[in-house]
Order: sequence, then C-alpha cells, then structure tokens
Amino acid sequence: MMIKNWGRAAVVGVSALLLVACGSTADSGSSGSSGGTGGVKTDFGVTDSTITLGVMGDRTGVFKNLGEALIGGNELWVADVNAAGGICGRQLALEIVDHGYKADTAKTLYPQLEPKILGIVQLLGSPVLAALKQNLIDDNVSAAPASWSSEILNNPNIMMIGTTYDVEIIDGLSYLQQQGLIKQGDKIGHIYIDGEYGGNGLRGSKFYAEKHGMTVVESKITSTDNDLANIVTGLKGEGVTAIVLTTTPGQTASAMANNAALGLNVPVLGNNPTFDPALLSSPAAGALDKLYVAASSAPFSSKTPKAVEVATEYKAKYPNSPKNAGAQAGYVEGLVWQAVLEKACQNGDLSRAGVQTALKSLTSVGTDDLVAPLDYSSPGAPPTRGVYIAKVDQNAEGGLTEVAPLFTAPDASEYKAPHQQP
Amino acid sequence: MNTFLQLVLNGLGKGAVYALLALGFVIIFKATEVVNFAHGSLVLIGGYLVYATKDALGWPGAAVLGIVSAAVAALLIERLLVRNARGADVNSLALLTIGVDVIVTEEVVRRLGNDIPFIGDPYDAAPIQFAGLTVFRTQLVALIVGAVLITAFFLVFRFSNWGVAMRAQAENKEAAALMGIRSSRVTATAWLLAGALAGVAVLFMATQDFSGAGLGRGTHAIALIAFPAAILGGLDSTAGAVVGGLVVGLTEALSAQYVSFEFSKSAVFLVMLVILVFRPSGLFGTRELSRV
Amino acid sequence: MSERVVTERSSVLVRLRTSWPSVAGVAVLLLVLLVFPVFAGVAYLKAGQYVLIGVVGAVGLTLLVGQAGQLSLAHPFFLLVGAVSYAVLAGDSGDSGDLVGLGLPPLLAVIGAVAICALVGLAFSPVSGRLRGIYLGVASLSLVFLGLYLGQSLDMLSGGTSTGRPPPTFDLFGFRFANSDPAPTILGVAIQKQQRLWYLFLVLAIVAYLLARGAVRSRVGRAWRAVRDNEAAATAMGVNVARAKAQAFTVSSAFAGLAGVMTALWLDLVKPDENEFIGTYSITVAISYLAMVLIGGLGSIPGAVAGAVLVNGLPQVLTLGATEFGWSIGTLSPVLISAFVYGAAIVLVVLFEPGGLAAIGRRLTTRQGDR
Amino acid sequence: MSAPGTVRSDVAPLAVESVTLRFGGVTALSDVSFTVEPGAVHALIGPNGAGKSSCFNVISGLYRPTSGRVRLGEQDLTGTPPHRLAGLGVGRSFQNIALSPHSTVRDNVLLGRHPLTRGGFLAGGLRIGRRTEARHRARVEEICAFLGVADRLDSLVAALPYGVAKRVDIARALAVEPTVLLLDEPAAGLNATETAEMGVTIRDLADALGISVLLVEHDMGLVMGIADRVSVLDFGRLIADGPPEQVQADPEVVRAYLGVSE
Repeated sequence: MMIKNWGRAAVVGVSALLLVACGSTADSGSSGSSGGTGGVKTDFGVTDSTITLGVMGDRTGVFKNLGEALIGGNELWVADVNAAGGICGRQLALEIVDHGYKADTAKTLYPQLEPKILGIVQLLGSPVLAALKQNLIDDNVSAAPASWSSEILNNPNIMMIGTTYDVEIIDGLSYLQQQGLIKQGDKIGHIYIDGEYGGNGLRGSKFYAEKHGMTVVESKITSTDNDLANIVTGLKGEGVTAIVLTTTPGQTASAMANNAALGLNVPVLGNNPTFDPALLSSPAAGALDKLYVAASSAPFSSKTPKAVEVATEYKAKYPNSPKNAGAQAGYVEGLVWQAVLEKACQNGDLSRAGVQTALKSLTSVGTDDLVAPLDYSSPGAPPTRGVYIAKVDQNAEGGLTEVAPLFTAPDASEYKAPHQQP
Repeated sequence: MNTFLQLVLNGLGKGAVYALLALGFVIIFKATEVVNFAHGSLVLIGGYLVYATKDALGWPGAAVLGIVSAAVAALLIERLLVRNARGADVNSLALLTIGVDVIVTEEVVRRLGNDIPFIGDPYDAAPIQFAGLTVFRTQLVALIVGAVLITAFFLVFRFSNWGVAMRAQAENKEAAALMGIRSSRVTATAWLLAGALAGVAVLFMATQDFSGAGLGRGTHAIALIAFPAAILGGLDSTAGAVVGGLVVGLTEALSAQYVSFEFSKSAVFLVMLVILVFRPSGLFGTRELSRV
Repeated sequence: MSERVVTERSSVLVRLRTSWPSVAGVAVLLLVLLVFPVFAGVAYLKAGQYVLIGVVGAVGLTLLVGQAGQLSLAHPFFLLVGAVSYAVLAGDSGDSGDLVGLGLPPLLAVIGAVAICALVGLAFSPVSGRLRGIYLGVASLSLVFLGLYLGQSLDMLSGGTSTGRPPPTFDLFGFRFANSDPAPTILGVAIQKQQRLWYLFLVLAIVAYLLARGAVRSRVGRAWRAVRDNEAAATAMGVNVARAKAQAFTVSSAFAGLAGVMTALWLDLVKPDENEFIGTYSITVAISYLAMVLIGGLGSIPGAVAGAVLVNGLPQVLTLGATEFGWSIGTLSPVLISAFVYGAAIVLVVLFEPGGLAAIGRRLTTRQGDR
Repeated sequence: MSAPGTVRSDVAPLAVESVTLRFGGVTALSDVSFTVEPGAVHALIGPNGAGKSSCFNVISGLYRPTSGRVRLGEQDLTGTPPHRLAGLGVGRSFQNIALSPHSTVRDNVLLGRHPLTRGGFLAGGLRIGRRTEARHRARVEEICAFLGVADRLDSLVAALPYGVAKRVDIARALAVEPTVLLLDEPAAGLNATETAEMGVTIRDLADALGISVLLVEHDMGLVMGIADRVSVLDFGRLIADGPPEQVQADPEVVRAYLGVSE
C-alpha cells in the first residue's frame, strides 16, 4: 500500500496500541452458565431458584398513568405465579426500570438490565422500542411490547400480546357498519398521531375504506397537540359521517368536545390508548357518549370472569393507582410469558434461544379470554384478530362498558399486515 | 364559507390569549430590555395555585390568588435574580430566565403528578351556537377580558405617571434617571404587571375550549407559541404584541385547514422568520435588541 | 535587543514550568479515557458515549454563541440533518424499498453528512447574519419546528416517525463497528461494538476539540471575537463581518451534524421526533446544548466539554445509579434532579461567574485570555 | 525606542475630493477637499458637530458620500467595501477604544494582521502555517514595544488603564501595516503627561515609519505641536487648510472657535 495519510497512520497507530494491550481473541462475551442445572439449559437471568424478567416501564414520563397500571398488572401476575409454586421449579422475579418514556435513558438502562434477565415482560413506548430494536435482536432478548403496532412485527424477538392497532380499527369500523352507523360510500375522518401508533391505525381505516367504497379524510397531528378544534371544523366542512381516532386521551377529549360543540355529532371510533377514565372528570365528560372503543384486551370493568378477578386484586393491592385497562394488559403480558416459559421448561431449554423456540411453537395461548387465543406460529402476522367493543359509560368502573363480546370481523381476517408472510 | 368563518373565530379567540402573553413579554422588555423566557413558568405557577386552592376558596377566589401569585413570582424573579446579576448583559439575563424556567416548570409538573386539571370552570366547554357558527365561551370571555385589559393597559400606559415613566425609561435610561424617575419602581411594576397578565392568561389556557388540555407541560408550551407573537410584532411595541397575538392565532387556524394541521406550528414560525428577514426588529419594533 | 531576548526566554521557561502539571494532567486523562472500556460496564460506556456526543455538539455551539456572539437554538435541527444525511448517504432502500439510500461507504457518508450540515448552515446565514441576540435565538427556533415538519413529511429520507430507519453500521477500511466473533481484547475485555464506538467517539471528540481550539487561536477565532465585540472595529481591521458570521454558523452546523451522526450510531436509529418538546431533536435538546455552553463558560472549548459532562452525563449516571445502588432523593426521578441541577447551574453562572466553569478552572490554573 | 521596521517608501497621498454627505435633508459635509501628503501628520479639527467624524467615517468607508470621492494614490476608496481598506493600507483607531475587553492585548493586536494573513477554519483548526503565525506574533511584539505596551501583551484589555488601552488601540491599527493611519481623538480621556507622550509617539510614527497620519483631535495644544498640516471644518464646510501657524491665525477659524473654551 502506497497510500500514506494521516488517517491511515492514525488507524495503524491505534491498532498497534490495541495489539500491545491485547490478547488475541475471546468469544463474544456470553458469560452465562450453559448446561444443565436440573437438566434445564439456561443462560441469562435464570438460576436454580429464580427466573428474572425485566420490565422497562414509564412511571415518570408522559405515559405514567398507563405505565403504573401495566407494572401493577405485571406484579400481580408474578405474585399469582409464585403463590402457585412458580414455573419450572423456580420463583419469578422482576427487575423493573423506569425510562420515563425517553429513548436516550432507555438506551443506557438497557445494557445495565440486559445481563440480569431472561426476557422482558413489558417494554413500553414506541420511541424506546424503536431505539432498542437492534439490541433485542443482537442479544436475542424476547420482549412483550406495550405497543400494538403491526409495523414492529418484523422483529422476531417481539411477542405481541393481543391484536394490533390496524386490526382493531378494521374490527371497529365493521362493528359501526353492522350497527348501521356508517354505510358504503361515506366519508370518514381519521385523526392520528404521526408515529408507530397513529400511523398503524390509519392503515386499518384505509384498508376498510377501500373495501367498502369509503373515503378517508386524514389529519396528522403530534402527540402534544391537544386542541383539535380547527381539525374538527375542517372535518365538519368535509361532511364526514364518522371519525376514527388513534390519539392520546387528551386529544380524544378535544375531538369529542368539538364534535358536540360544533354540532357535528357523529360516532367516533378509537382503541385502547385513545381512552382514559380520567376523561370522565374532564370538562369534555358530557360529550363522550359517541365514543366507541375497539380493543384487543377487555375493558377494566369487563364482565369476563378473569378480568373481574384481576380488577379486584389490583384494586386491593394498589388502591391509589390509576384504574385503566393497563392492569389487565399487564397481567396478560405475564400470562403469555407464562405459557412460553412452561413450554420452554418442557423442552428443557430456558435459555434465550429456548424461549424463542418455545414462543414460535405456540399456536393457541389461552388467557382466560382477557384477549383472544394467541397464535405465534406465523411470523409477521398479529397473533390474533379479535377485539372487544366498548362504549363510554359514566357509571362503569374504568369508564367503559362492553357492548360487544370478543369478535373478529371477516375483513380483519382477510387483512394482510405489513410484515405478514404470504 | 362557514368553515372559514369558524376558523377565523377560533383564531381570534386564541389570538386574544396570545396577545395577553405577548404583552407580558413586551412590558418586561420595554422596561429592562430583558427577554423573559420564564414567562411560561409564571403561567404554570398561576395555574397551579388556582388548581390547588379551587376547592377551598371557590373558583373566583382561587383565580384572584392565582393572578396575584403569578405577579408576585414575576416580581421575585426580578428582585432576587435579575436585579442581582450586576454586570450581566441583557442576553445573559435572558439565559438566566431559562434556568429559572427549567426549575419552575419541572417542579410544577412534578407537583401536578398524574393530574392534568382544567381550571376554566365558569365558562369552559359550554359553547354558544350562533347563526350556524359555534362560539366557544372560553374564547369569548378571553376576547372580552383581553380587550378590557389591553385597553386599560394602553390608557394607563398613556396617561398615568407610571406609563410616562416607563416610556421615558424605555427611550433613554440615563435621561429618565436625571428626570428623577425611579427606575427600580418602574421595573418592578413592569414585572408585576407582566406576571399578572400571565396569571390571567392561564385561566383561559388550561381549558377544554382553548387547548383541549388541562394544566401541564403543554400549557407551558403554549407560552412558547406566544414568543413569535411578541417578536413578530416587535419586542418593544405594545401594539405590536396585540397584532402579533392575533396574527399568530389566525395563522395557526387558517394554515391548519388550508395547508395542513402539522404545518400550522411551523407556519407560525415561518411567518415570523419572513417578517424578521424584512424587518429585523419586527412589524412595529423600533430598535434592535443589541446595538453596536 | 538583548533585553527582549531575555524576557522572551524567561517567558518560555515560565510557560514550561507552569505547563508541566497540565501536560501530565492531559496524559493521565487520556490514559483514563483509553482504558475506560476496560473497567466500565456497557451501561456506563453508553453514558460515556452520550457525553462525547454532547462534547462535539457543545464545542460547535460555543464557537457560534460564545466566540462569534450569535445566539442559536437551532442545534437540534442540525443534529437531525446530520443523522438523516448519514442514513441516506450510507443506507440502502430498506426492507420495503421505499427509502432513499445511496449506499456510500460509511466514512464518506459521515464526511458527506457533515458537509451537508455545513451547507444548510451556510444557507441560513443570510438570516442569521441579519438578526441579533434574542431575535436570532427565536428565529433559529423556527428551524427546530421546520425540522419536525420535514422529518415527518419526508419519510423516504427520515424513515418517518413511525419506525425511523436504521443507520448503517460504521466501518473504517473494513473494520466494522459491530460485534464480532472472535473479537480483539484489551486486558481481557472483549472489544465489541460498544467499546469500538467508544473509541470512535473519543477520536471524533478529540478531533473536534483540537480543531476548535486551533481555530479559536487562529485568525478565524480572532475575527469571530472581533465581530462579536465590535463590528465597526472588526471591519476596520479588514474582517468581512457578513462572511465571518456565515463562517461561524457554517462551522457550528457542521459540528452539530457530526454530533447528529454520532447520535444515530449511538441510538442505532434515525427517527424524527413525534413532537417538538420531548425527543432527540427537540426544543429540550436546544436548551440543554445552550445550558452546556453557558455553564461551561461562553466561548470556552474546555468549558463546553465540562458542560457536556454535566448536562449529558448527570442524568445518565443518576439513572444508572438509581437502579444499581438505589440512589434516590425523595420521589425525584434522576431526569428531574438533573434538570434542577442544570437549571440552577445556569442561574448561578449568570449571577456569580459569567465566565462559567472555564473561568473557575482558569482561576485555579491562573491562565488568562479568552480562549 | 526602536522603530518597528524601516521607513516606508510606498506611501501615497490620501486625497479627499469634493466630498458631500447628506443624511435625509441634513448636509453633514459639503464639498470638502484636502490631501494628506505622504509621511505627514495631518490634523482634522473643528467645533463639535462640524463634521469631523462624518468625514472620518467617509474616509474609512463606513459612510458612502453622496458625491465626491476619496483616493489613496491611484486607488479609489469610495466604492471599496469597508473591510477591504485595511488591506489597501488604511489603518484606524477608535475614539472609544473598540477593543475586545476579554481578550489579551496580544490577541487584540494580532487581529490587525487579519488582512495580511490567509486561511479559513480548517487551516486554523489544523494549525497550518504556524511558522508564518510565529512571524506575525513577533511583529506584533515589535509594534507593541514601539508603542510601549510590550509588558502588557498577556494582560486582558479590561484590566488595562485607559491610557494604555488607547495605545493598544493604536498598536492594533498599526498592525495592519498601514501607509495611512487614521486616529480618532487619540488624546481623548488622557491626562497631560499621557497626552504629551501620545504626541511624541504620533510624531514618531510619521518620522520613523514614513507613513501618513490623519487625526481628529480636540486638544489644540497637541494638534498645533505635532501636525504638519491642519484642516478645519465648520458646519460641514472646509474653512481652512494649511500649516498650523497659518490656520491659527485665520480669522474665520478664530470665529468658528469663539466661545468654545478649550
């Protein structure tokens, strides 16, 4: 090589320095003890007596309400499992960290957490998830996200709990049409937060509109826009007959209040994150009656027996915590992990790779109807397509009451998710 | 056409509140040449005290307490910090207020915890229908209160001793001092007034009608939108603040509909940028911030 | 004549004598930084890398705000432009083929991204040259809003707020900054992706530091300070004021662009923010960069480094400490404590030590001068 | 005191030719003409508001005259961008010391070398041309020694006594290697001793370096003691132009100054 330049010289210098101090090679640093303790193969986060799982939640950031309930649900599940004797002869332990919904904090916390855990029971926040995507793949850590976008299903380490936003909206719109609230050829408005959550919901309404000759009037917002008066004014001008929301609860309140104030008064469809019981004590409370929520997990007040049981336990254990569907969702995350861990134990492999193998072999995880049975055997596809439909009810605990039990619309079954294999 | 009129109504209603906030920036700037970045935290302090005392004092009492507290907080910032930073130039003082703002905002948001309270009880979420248009009661009240306060301010500014002193000080500090004007008192009054205006503004901001959100980080963010209002009007022009507030309100409302909603916030800043390029001290501003 | 020689020699001697401790200090510091990956776990390494990103960005900003006297809140915008440019220049068209990616070698892409930021900064200089003080500060804030809007709209470049796009792995003449098996080791510690990134960032930060220091001591730095202090005098000494201002904005943007590339590599992600207040390229970030240069002492290069350590390092270390050692102050979260600390630091600096940490440091080492 | 370098032989006359300057309706300068001869100390005087500063600012390019022009030898300065003048050999000092207060004396004077050096950010950052830089630093030390401020090279300007700062300002103007030096009230704010020393220095500049000096000054004692030629402005008009003795005796000058106590 004849090229002599400073950059090259610097590289040579640095590598020389490295070589002086270096041994030759080492394997890529996996320090877990492989091999059999009790005949079960393990690597990270599993000892003879304990299985440690991680939670990366939000207790101080913008989703602290939901985050607190989710963590509560996770902890309830752990308590229940341990009371029943644990899994694979081991007790469960949670290692909980709070990233405050900040990707940069999560990025630093992750390497601290990672060596201690087998997998992640709850990973909250789409910016956090996006920032950790490569880490999960690199370390083969399986994680249940508190995010239900089908866009993230291209990551094999994600275990989706329930159905995805796009499917929820498809199911919800077909419910509205069944009820005669919208019809072929209508215009529907869709207000969405630009991002994983809102954008994914928009896929659903676009799909449904195309199938039924409807047009979608789109309106993109950011998560901090709370006054939607100008948008609803515009939608009224367009003559929409329904509005779909994939927004935060505060934005939902504004959309609902303006829907009533401006005299538009059309039905509004949202999903789990669009609603929070706190809205019932906001000035918009009187305008919420047009809101339908399509969600893959049961509402807090659901009459599903398991949901009632979780809600009761949650209220007893965390009397001061916010009451929202996060409690059940957090519990369901645990139930799915339970199924995976039991399967992995059966296979004699509680390593991270073993968890992956076990997950992909599950075709029907039952969660006592907290969500529809889950099928993890086809990568890229949502594990279920069923939803509950609920309506706002001042008197129901958690503010929502079920109006339709778990159902799957035919359109939802036909829908092809973005990363679904043909 | 109805859509357009409705948007203009929305824009004017919000513009009135922006004008109240912008006027606060301008009053402080005229008296001290300091740009008060802590205006957003004055808004939060006022709002927080309304929320905290509403149940005990009733809304009217809490509202008065909130306004007074915001005014006192502004005065404290001036007396304890700005005044004591001797030798610091006006740009450093502006940065100092950023430091104050960071602390106050984080603390108020922490105290609010999971609550996002709405504090416009007497008028919020009770729209009035009128000839096919909807007038949001909050915005109507804001418009009236804004008009009254701003008119009162202009009268005071024009005719009272304080107003004369303040204008003299804004023109020429040394000359004003020679004429026996007590700069310290003029400055203190300016901060008090600006704080009070912030305390009034928050009563309209943390409402369903105005922002769609209760008191929180978002309320603070709205104060930031009032910044372009003050700047594009001209930081040393009280009339400019009023015009700037309305321009910002209308730009937001109309660009949301006729360009796109996501563009509307950028639109406000772009309008400001264009105005600044052609008039570096704003529409009605008469002098540049720092001279050679 | 001979008298002058004597004084000169003695001043050289004085300089040598006083600089011995500082030479030794620098050597020790460099050594510590070089072996940092050996004794620090990956979590602290990530925190360290984050500080180094702050160093590059803050050094660039202190040149603009402190040396050239132009108050700018546009830094996050240039971070975004840098990150996106790197992904576009080095990246591919993505899984679904709807991204723009030119597939250039990563080193070239870094240089290209920095150049693009410099050009964008230059393009803004007609505005930045006309406005002063706070007017410029608020005007530059428009770029942050513009960045948010463009990042969301141009998703074929930015990857969109929904998923973003992965930044291509950096490599240098075939040496990849990713995990490998086998990996080289230092003192028994494997040098994997995070360790490699640490060294890369360290080199970039040192290069940025030395470039800035050299420039500040050269005619360029003198011209900037002259423009900052008195435009008429600068003109009379032959300085083209408009050009000097544009140059400062361009250089500062280039530094921010480099910090943006580093941010992308640090996060393994290029993704525009979902809103303008909280996020990687948000107003919060604009304020924290301003805090770094202010706390460090306006215009001081070592000060900017100290500011970056405080503002970027503190929340990270507190967060790690909170989970590892259970550090806590009541119910205050680490992020909150850091915000209090740096908010208070800003106030204290303006009130008591306008020269910031740099002035305190100077007083300890009795060096003088504005650099 | 040794001179910084040799006597310059390339000094051209500075000619102000029929310069008129109007601001709106106000005429600040009306058809003013005079010439600063090479190597001469030339004083521009007049009562307050006579137009001295305006004239100075026209010469140094900060104001553009309504009509007329300013030439340095063959070079027309009128249309030249003001930052180019330093490179053409015009140095100037300021009435209210326009130095950077938080920089050292050395740093301030080095700024004067700006038009004599090249190199942008990268050249500076990579410290290319450190050898030439050393040469310029040596020259700056020489110039400071000539003005008697060499012992203050590493002091911050903010810490200097006024009289010293005034000399540093002149040192900076001298650092551009001017053939014409414009001094704006070099004695303003100085005490009697300092003023006398300043007079000697200014005379030295012209005599030892051979450069022309144009100064605006109020101190008549200083002006009459060191100037080779004096131009007098009153209400924007040139009312006298000649050697000091002649100007002092001019009745119109006396009238213009009547009532003005010096």
